[in-house]
Amino acid sequence: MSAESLQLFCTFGIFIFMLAAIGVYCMLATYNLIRALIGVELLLKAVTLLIVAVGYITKHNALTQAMVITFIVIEVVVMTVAIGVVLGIRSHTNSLDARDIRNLKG
Amino acid sequence: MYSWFILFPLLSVIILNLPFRGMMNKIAIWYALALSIAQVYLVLFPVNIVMPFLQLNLNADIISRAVLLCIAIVLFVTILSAKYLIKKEDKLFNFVNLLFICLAGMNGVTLVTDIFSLYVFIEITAVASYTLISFYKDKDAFEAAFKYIMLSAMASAMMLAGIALIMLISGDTGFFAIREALKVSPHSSLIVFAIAIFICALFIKGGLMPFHGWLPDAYSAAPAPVSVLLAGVVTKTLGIYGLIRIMVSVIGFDGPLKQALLFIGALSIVVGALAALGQSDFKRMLAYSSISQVGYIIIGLGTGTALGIFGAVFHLFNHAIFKSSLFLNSAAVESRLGTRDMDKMNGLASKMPVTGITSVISCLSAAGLPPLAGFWSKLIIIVALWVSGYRVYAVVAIMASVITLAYFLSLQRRVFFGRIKEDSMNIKEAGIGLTLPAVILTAIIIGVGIAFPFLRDAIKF
Amino acid sequence: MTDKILLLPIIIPLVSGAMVLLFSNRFRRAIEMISLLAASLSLLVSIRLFKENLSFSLPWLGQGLEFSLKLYHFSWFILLAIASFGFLIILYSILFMRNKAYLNQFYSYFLLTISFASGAVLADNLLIMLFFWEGLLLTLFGMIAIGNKNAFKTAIKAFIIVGITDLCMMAGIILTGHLAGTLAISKISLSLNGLGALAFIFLMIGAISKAGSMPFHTWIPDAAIDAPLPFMALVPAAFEKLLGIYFLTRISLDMFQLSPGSWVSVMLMAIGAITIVLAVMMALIQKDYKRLLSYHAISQVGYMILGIGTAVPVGIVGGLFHMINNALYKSGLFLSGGCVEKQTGSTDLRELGGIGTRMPVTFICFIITAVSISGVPPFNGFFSKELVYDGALERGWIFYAAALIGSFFTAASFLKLGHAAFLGKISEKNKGVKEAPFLMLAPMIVVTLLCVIFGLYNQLPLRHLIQPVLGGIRMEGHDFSGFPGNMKLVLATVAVLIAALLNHIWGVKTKGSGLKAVDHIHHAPILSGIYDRAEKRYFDPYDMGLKIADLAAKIAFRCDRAVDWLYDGLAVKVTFAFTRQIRKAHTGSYSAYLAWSLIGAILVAVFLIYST
Amino acid sequence: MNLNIFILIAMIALALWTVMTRSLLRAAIMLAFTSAIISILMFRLNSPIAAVFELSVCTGLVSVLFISTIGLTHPSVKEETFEHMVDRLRKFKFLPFIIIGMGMALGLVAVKINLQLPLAEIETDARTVMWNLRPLDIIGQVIILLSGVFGVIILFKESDKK
Repeated sequence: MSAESLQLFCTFGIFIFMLAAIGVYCMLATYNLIRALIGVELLLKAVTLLIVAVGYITKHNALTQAMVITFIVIEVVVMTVAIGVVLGIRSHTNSLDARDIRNLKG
Repeated sequence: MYSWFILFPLLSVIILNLPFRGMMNKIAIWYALALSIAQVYLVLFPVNIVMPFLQLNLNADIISRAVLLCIAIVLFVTILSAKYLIKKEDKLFNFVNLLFICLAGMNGVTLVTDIFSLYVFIEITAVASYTLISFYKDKDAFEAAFKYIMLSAMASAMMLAGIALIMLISGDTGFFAIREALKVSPHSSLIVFAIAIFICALFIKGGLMPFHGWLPDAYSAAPAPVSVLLAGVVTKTLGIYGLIRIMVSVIGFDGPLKQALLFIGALSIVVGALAALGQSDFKRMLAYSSISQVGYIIIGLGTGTALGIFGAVFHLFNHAIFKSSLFLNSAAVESRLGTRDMDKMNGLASKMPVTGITSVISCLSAAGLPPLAGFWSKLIIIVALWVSGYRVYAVVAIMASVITLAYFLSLQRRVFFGRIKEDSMNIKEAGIGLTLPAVILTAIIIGVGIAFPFLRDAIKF
Repeated sequence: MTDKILLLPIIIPLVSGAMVLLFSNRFRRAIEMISLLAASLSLLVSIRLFKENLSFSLPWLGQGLEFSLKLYHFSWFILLAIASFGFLIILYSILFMRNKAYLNQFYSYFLLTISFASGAVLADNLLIMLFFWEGLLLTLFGMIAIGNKNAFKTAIKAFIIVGITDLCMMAGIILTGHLAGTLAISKISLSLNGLGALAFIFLMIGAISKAGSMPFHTWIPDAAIDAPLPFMALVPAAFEKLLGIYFLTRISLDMFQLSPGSWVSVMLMAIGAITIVLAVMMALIQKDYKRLLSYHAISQVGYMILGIGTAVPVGIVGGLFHMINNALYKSGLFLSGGCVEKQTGSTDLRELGGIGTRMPVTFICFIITAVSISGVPPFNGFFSKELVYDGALERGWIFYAAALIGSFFTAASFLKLGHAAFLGKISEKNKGVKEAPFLMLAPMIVVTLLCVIFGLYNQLPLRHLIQPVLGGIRMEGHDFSGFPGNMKLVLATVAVLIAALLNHIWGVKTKGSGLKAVDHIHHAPILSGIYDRAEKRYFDPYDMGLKIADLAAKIAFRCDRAVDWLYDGLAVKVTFAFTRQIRKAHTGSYSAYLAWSLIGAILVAVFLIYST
Repeated sequence: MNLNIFILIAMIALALWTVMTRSLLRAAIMLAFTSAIISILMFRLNSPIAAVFELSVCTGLVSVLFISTIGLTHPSVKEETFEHMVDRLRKFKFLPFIIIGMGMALGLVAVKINLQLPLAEIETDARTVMWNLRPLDIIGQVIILLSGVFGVIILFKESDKK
């Protein structure tokens, strides 16, 4: 690996990791279900960017773009279903608070 | 020919939703049953149907075929029980369509030879199962589905990050290319990190301790037929088969990885069994026991020997069968009593004899009593552990069998034995849609248990 | 004849047992017919197989193991006995179980028990035998569990005790396989030192606990109360003895060279002697028909273990003969108990009494089987006990003494039982009691007749069934059939029996209840002198015996509770403490679960990175 | 290169804003901006098709999805946000420092990474790769879209109990 591309990858890697960390932190800390889903989105964005960055470094852009397209389709479907579930929860508990969905435990 | 395993369910969904829906509504369920029987047949007696225009990179070895067989059997009983439990025709139709999607996803997972396609099919099955879990739209189901989604999203991210980092050295996502690349390049810490997060993602999907948080909720809150499917094959295919496939075909076994697998497996066995002991919800106890049984599969895999992997796959098969049978029993009890709380049941065996007997046999198979099928797989796993020198883990596995027996006996005592309660004097045996599948599964348990020793030499592994 | 016929005694009951399970209790007739048909078929097969030397094998489980069965001179009669007891007791159960719950389960377990027992006898590979042996554990559990409402607890107790000893046996089998390099029983020949002795002891624990010897006996008396009675007549009274002693003999004679001088032999004899004395003392103080019998079922095992432990031909022959005799009269006794239970609705001796005239056939059968177990000449128990005495005396007077004491208490307790149940004043409740139906009497009568035949013509079983087991070389040309040669021993036995009788009479007299039926013996001119002297000598020992028995019972009880405490108090409590913590940790919050996964992933990653 | 770093910093800043803002609606809009910035990065990383996809689907579709959901649930969301505002501030106050610290720590570690890169591929067009080499993924996309359709049918249809 050339020094230049190594440096590029490290830079990107660090920022991608930071973005993922923000997403995970948001998933863990918030009590709002929609905000938790926004956290998930940030995490998945970070991963998308990682794939593209890897494709750029290894010059396999074609393959990684194909992967990213498939991944984005999956991401959207997952988000749709997740929002459906969140709306379902809201129709039952009348709130979006994560503390209201601790019924199943033990 | 393997592409049919994916394309056929997909085409089925499309055909079923073409304009003639009124007619399709009626035949959908029988069509699904026929499809699952056809899959059993095709797995056992392969026929080479050539695909004219599309070349897909699919392959199946004996592990995949065992899993395909499980999928078909469990799908068959799921459809039977759904036919019995879901009364509304259009709901049933949607259910069957989702089952087809699940089937396509799971068949895909078992057949792919590409790490990214593996991810895609895992995600397909997962999305279908989110919908299936919240099929009845009750509060607990939504809660469970949301937890599943959150942990799954984390798993997706980890898996894809792992794939991306592995691509740094392989440049391709095929199993073969990655294996070659891993052989050539030195194990730098970035690649080890990639492998670690990939494996952990599969742990989440398979519900191993401590990655299991979603599993008891999802199993217990899902509608009864979905629990059968989830516990029987979905998590096993996504997480456990995925793990076996990745370990066997891609990463290979080296020391630390084996240690990690063994430790996680043993932890799941012990903690899962202990947690199951304290449950009073029928399905939740089964869910924790699932975690514990999956632990056995993982320590079998963790030996890294052919015998251990054989034991793991065999236990995966057995687990699919007996756990589906137990979930069917719980559905039978729930359909008659309207509750899953075991403290409110007692002495049901006299009123529901078929359910009682099938559950006893399934429990004993799970606890590993000879000559039932579960005994052989546990025995093989323990022998494999012992032979490979992981004696401590072998002892843990044996000890945990005692706890397994304890919680299953406690289940039997609370639900089926003892004196019947006043208010459940009038209940009857559940309908044929729940007893017939349980009887079929029990027959498989006994048949495999008795026949296995004679067939051991015939199974080429 | 092909060798595959050897599979029949296993397959017929297995398949029919599985079939029965499929019927609901409503189809009672179908269940009964299938069971009876299967039992008679397997009886026919075992008669056909009698005196055939066959072996059969199939590759099994890979790794060069074989599913091998072997029929030879020893298994002949055990197989026959299993099939015939199975048949007789099924015949008996048809009426006895008629109105009980769980009919299909009962018959299914019953047939499966026959199947597994046949399999265990025929198996020529230790692993295969273990396989069937564990199967018996399951049916044992099932059979007890379908009894009354306490039965489940008892079933668990039986399961744990037998399960643990089975684990010992498993260890023994692994060790034996390791030492001998093979698991084929007919190829194993080990000496009794070092690890060999350890393997022997493990296997022996499995065998004698199956036979129900002390200290692995505690579940039997509980099961006697809780489990269905035909189960008691079949399993603890007959099958367990047959299998346990069969296996003990096989390991002592075939697999290990048990010689008279070895310490293992002494240990076996000691276990036998202790079992005889302690169990019979416990039996003496029982107040329930079935419970009393069950303690005798334990005590009689002592004679067999003692006989085989002597390792001299006469003792072994005696032990084996006693095994078959015990199976006969003990199942006869249990069946009589079943008749009493069926007709009066109780087996509590305090509620019984005086039914002898109302149930004459049962009473007569009881008398004959009771005198057989007490060892009164010329019934079968006498001859086998004499042989055991002979062997015991050859090895040490202390063992002989223990056996003799056991004999005394056996006789005393059966006098008490017979007296309390069948004689004396009849209670109001039992005024209308009638004789049991013929179908229940028939098996009992058959067994009783066999007791008489095996006594009077003891050449028949001894020459044809038992002595061939030892083979010509070991027998050294002896023939133990016919009346015992050693008249001193016979006299001693007779003396002990008479002593027991007198003691009983005396005891009843001082307690003041009606004893007209036995009064004339008391006043018989010849016996009264002996009786007078016995009065002084035996009174104290009797009371003391009672006290010792009481103490033994208490100690046994405490030991029982100690195990209970370990099981309930410690293991269960610690486990549940963990369980509670684990449940508490599952708060239901997804972010906690996410955090666990994250931490888990980080730990795995760190571990992997640092160790590669 | 420097431009890349600036865009990356902007990305992190936007992501932080997304997470830390009090209003849910603003969070959703900020998510769209983050997504847009990421698609710019993709352009710069030589992946135009992926970038277009990201821009249209994620920035467009997903944001619309979020915003309409927030609109649907607005009353209770506002209330809830207000109630837990103090709580939220306490939790998210340190996030920027944590993130920056983490980035610096990684910057020190990452220099040690050394890898053997694979040979470059001949195929350069994503569409060719997609259609010729990865038909399985396309089938997978079809299936997952169907699965999404059924999810919508089942989850968004009004509950028949009420």
